[in-house]
Amino acid sequence: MAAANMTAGQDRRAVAAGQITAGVILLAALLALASVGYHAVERVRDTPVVAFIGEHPLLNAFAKSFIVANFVTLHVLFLIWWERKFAGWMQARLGPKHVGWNGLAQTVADAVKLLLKEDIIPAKADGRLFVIAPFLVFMPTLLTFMVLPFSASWVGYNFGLGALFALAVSTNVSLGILAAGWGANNKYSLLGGARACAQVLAYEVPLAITVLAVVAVSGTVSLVDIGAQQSRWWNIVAHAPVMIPAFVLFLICALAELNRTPFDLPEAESELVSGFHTEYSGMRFAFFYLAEFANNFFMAGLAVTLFFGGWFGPLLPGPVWFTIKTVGLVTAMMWIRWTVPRFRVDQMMGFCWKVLVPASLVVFCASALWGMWVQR
Amino acid sequence: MAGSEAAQVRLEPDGGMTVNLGPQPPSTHGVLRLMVQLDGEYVRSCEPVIGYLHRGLERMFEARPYRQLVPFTDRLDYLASLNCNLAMSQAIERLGSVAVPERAQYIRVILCELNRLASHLVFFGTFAQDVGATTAFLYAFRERERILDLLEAMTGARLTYNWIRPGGVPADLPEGFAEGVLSFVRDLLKELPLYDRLLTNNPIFRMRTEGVGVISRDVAVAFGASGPVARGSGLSYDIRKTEPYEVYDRLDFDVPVYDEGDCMARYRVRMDEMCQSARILEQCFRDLPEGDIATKMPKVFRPPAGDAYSRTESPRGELSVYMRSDGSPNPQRVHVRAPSFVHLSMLPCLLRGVKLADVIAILGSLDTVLGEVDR
Amino acid sequence: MRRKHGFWIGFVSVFRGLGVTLLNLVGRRKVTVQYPLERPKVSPRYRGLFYLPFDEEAGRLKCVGCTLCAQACPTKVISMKKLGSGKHAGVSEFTMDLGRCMFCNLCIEACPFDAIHMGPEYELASYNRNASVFTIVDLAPGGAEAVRRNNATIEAAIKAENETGGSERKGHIAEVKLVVPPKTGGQEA
Amino acid sequence: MRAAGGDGIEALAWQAGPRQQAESLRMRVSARVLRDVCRTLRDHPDLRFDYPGDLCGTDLGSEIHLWYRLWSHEHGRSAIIDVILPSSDAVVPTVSDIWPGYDWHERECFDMLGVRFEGHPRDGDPARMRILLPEDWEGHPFRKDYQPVFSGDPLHGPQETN
Repeated sequence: MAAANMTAGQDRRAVAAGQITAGVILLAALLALASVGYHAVERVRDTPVVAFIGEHPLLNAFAKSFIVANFVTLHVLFLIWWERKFAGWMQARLGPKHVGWNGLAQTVADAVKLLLKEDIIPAKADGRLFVIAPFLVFMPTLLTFMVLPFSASWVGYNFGLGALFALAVSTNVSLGILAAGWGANNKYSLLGGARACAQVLAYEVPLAITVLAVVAVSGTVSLVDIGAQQSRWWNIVAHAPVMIPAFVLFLICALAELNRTPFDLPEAESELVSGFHTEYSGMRFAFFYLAEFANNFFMAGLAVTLFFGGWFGPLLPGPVWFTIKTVGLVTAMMWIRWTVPRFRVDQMMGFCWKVLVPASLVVFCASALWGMWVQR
Repeated sequence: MAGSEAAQVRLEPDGGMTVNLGPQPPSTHGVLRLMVQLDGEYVRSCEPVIGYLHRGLERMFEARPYRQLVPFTDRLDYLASLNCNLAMSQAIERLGSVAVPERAQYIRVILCELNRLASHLVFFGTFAQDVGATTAFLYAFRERERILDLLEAMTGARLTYNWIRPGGVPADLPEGFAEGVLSFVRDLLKELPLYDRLLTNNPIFRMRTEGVGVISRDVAVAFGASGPVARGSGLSYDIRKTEPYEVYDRLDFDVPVYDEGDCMARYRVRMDEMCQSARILEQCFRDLPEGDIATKMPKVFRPPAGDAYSRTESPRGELSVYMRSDGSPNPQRVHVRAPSFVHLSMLPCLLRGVKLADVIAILGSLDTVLGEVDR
Repeated sequence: MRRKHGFWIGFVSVFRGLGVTLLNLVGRRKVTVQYPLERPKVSPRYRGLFYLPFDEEAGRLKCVGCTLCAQACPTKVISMKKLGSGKHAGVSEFTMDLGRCMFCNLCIEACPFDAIHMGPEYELASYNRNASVFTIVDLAPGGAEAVRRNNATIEAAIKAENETGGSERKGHIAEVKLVVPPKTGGQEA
Repeated sequence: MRAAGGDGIEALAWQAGPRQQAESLRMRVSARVLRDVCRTLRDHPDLRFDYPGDLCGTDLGSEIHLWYRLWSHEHGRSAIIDVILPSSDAVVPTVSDIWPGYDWHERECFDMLGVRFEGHPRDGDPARMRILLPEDWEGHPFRKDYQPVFSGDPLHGPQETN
């Protein structure tokens, strides 16, 4: 039996090696394709049709929204697969395996399944709130992507107050979650919704202060400008003494904003079944899922813009670098998610108000002084 | 805005809310239902409702001859069915004054300790799951899988083993079993520090478990807590030591005791017990004598009228079987004292005033198995 | 008493925990068995689906229909029809209602002729309860053909004995239904 | 010990346990003095049976036999109390206030055998006293004369599920 296991192990190792090689080749091909695609798009930009669309205000807005919405939806398909695969590997499992290459199309299959499912609205639910809640969650997420700079020119709307806009809009997610928790008329949902609301609002404070710390160092609120400043040195390297603590705080707050472990109290599976989306199924549930992962990408993207040099990197074009860094940061968040246990609600709030808020204030003051010193 | 057209979540006049945790939530480890009165996140009171798994096993025992009782005990504590087999077999043996060959006793101890390891690994995994750490669960089950493979090689089954019988064990160790167990034990001892690193030392895990669900020594005694729950409350009470059965009096092992009485203490007791079980296994294989593996039992076993009591230390605590005979081939009464049953009865007084999240952590730390609660 | 942990120890231990998951991510073999594609190898003692060994030399099933297994069964799973008696006893029907079976091995240990075994077959789920009733045709390794040979051999042997032997052992092809599972459950009474 | 129970104690003996186990105290007491005996057993410094081990009721036909087992952590020995009750009027004072651990054991005993535990917090409210069986269950199934009512064959009930 042991011998059989060993050969099976060797076989498996060979298969795994093959898979890894295939994965690396595929990734390289993907990157090459992305670079080629980038240059193609850059060229297309100059064609008269695109130029016309770019100048027409309505068409411009429409085209950008179209691109952003599609990007958000499609990249989530990849992220969900990646999360499941990553978690699987981490847990001595294989993860999705059957639909497509290494289960790459699994999420598509799941999405199709969810979309085809019956749309169930509980009889005693508050119908209107229940129906609208998933979109209330999803909308702010979409909006935030409008200001996320994939490169200096690849940004939906180069808004002078980009960082503040992103923070302001993303907080509105809690409104949707509260609507879902209340509208479902379920006790678990209600508790989940209440927890989510308290949590998102509380962690918004240190999050905003940490972002302000970066602003203090950079001297600008525009995300594009913050990114552009890091062409030589990433913020986290150039201003390491203040930016490393700021990043740690930002990461913690981002995890809390995203309701991910260790802050997944709103959907704490063991206590609240699945919290605010207990009663949701089918398409509406898919929207929550979509929003969660899109938010995840956005938060990571924000961190990349603020701390990790935005779109700057050697060889590959800007948007590709930005995506790589962001996915890497998302992966780090997944890594944390699958390792640590969950906070309790009072500890979570206490941690925010007693530790994070003072710490972020200190970091902010330090950053302001550091910024003055650097500029002098 | 809301509530105009639909009845909203019913609150009590003073703002309280009754939540029914169970009988099929993801976290109550079986079909346990907790009626929890909540005040916001705080628990006002809690009433466990059990019986969803009640099969009338004790009555079924009365309708069957002694030799057929043991398979049913697999269904008591299904995470450690060999320990239940042992309790039942011992009761029958004491009733009929049957002596068990020494080799059989060693094999029994080996099987029971392996099963204890498996059970504690399940505890580790599910407890981690209860406090929100997902990955530890799969690591624990990966190790447990190896125990199940070993036990499958020994008994042919993976969960309901039925391999400890009145009189001994039905078959000897298979080839390569000792090496398999010892190599597993070595690997497990290497793995346990990793578990500590992953979970025990994690500050969030410590915040969630330290000082939560404190059972004082007096309360533990008064409620009759046993096993890791009692030992987590500073009570050095292990039936393997106080009333040794089989060959436990010849084995050298420690009884881990922690004084704090909280979830962390119970967790640590179980983690330490895994090391002790590993020690016991190593000693058993070192000392394993040659000889018979079973005393021949008569086809129709008629013990003299009277009663017998067997107490064993199952992974959950004191699992004991009371058996009463009236001289006929079937027992007159069989009663199983299930540790989980006793521990669950502490729940209402443990849960008063804690937070909802702690309910799950405390319940997880008691490590109840509903199969033996409901019987 | 327990040491109160400091901030830095806690901070560092989070990273140590992350290290454990990283170790498992890159350094450990994945243990998943892709079940319907890969099949787990069960141990030789595995207690799966029952079978009634066929004695090729004698051309019949080993089972002599003594009902010891049925008597040993705690849940009254087994019922059988005996075929013949004495030296040439066998079974013509042997039915197991595995919906009630606990796979406890007691019947196998009770058998003095080694005539009932448990095999490595473990996929026993079915869509309705009738499908968990296994007849002699399902349990004999050769299926209907084995049962036919079994019956023919025993009947021939009894016939031959009746012709040569005395009159007191005549007409033993009577089929006796020996153990019938009680209609209502058998769980309570 | 005798003083506590008076003439309620019908038998009292030290028994050697099986094998090398510590000796145990076995006594037969009448229901009347059970509480006094129990209190003495728990509080007397030489006895100190502080751990409620087990409670098992047996229906012997015309009588119901209750069997309490206690353990002393301090002295490391056990005590067994037998109480015999008439089947028709099975009432015994509760000991759940002496050892809280007996709360659920008594509920189970009531549930299965119909023994009333006088003074139990839920005494007199059969629906709340029930523990394993549903609140509206009729009868006590561990009585030997209990006739199960089959609502249908559990194993051969509805067959076609698809």
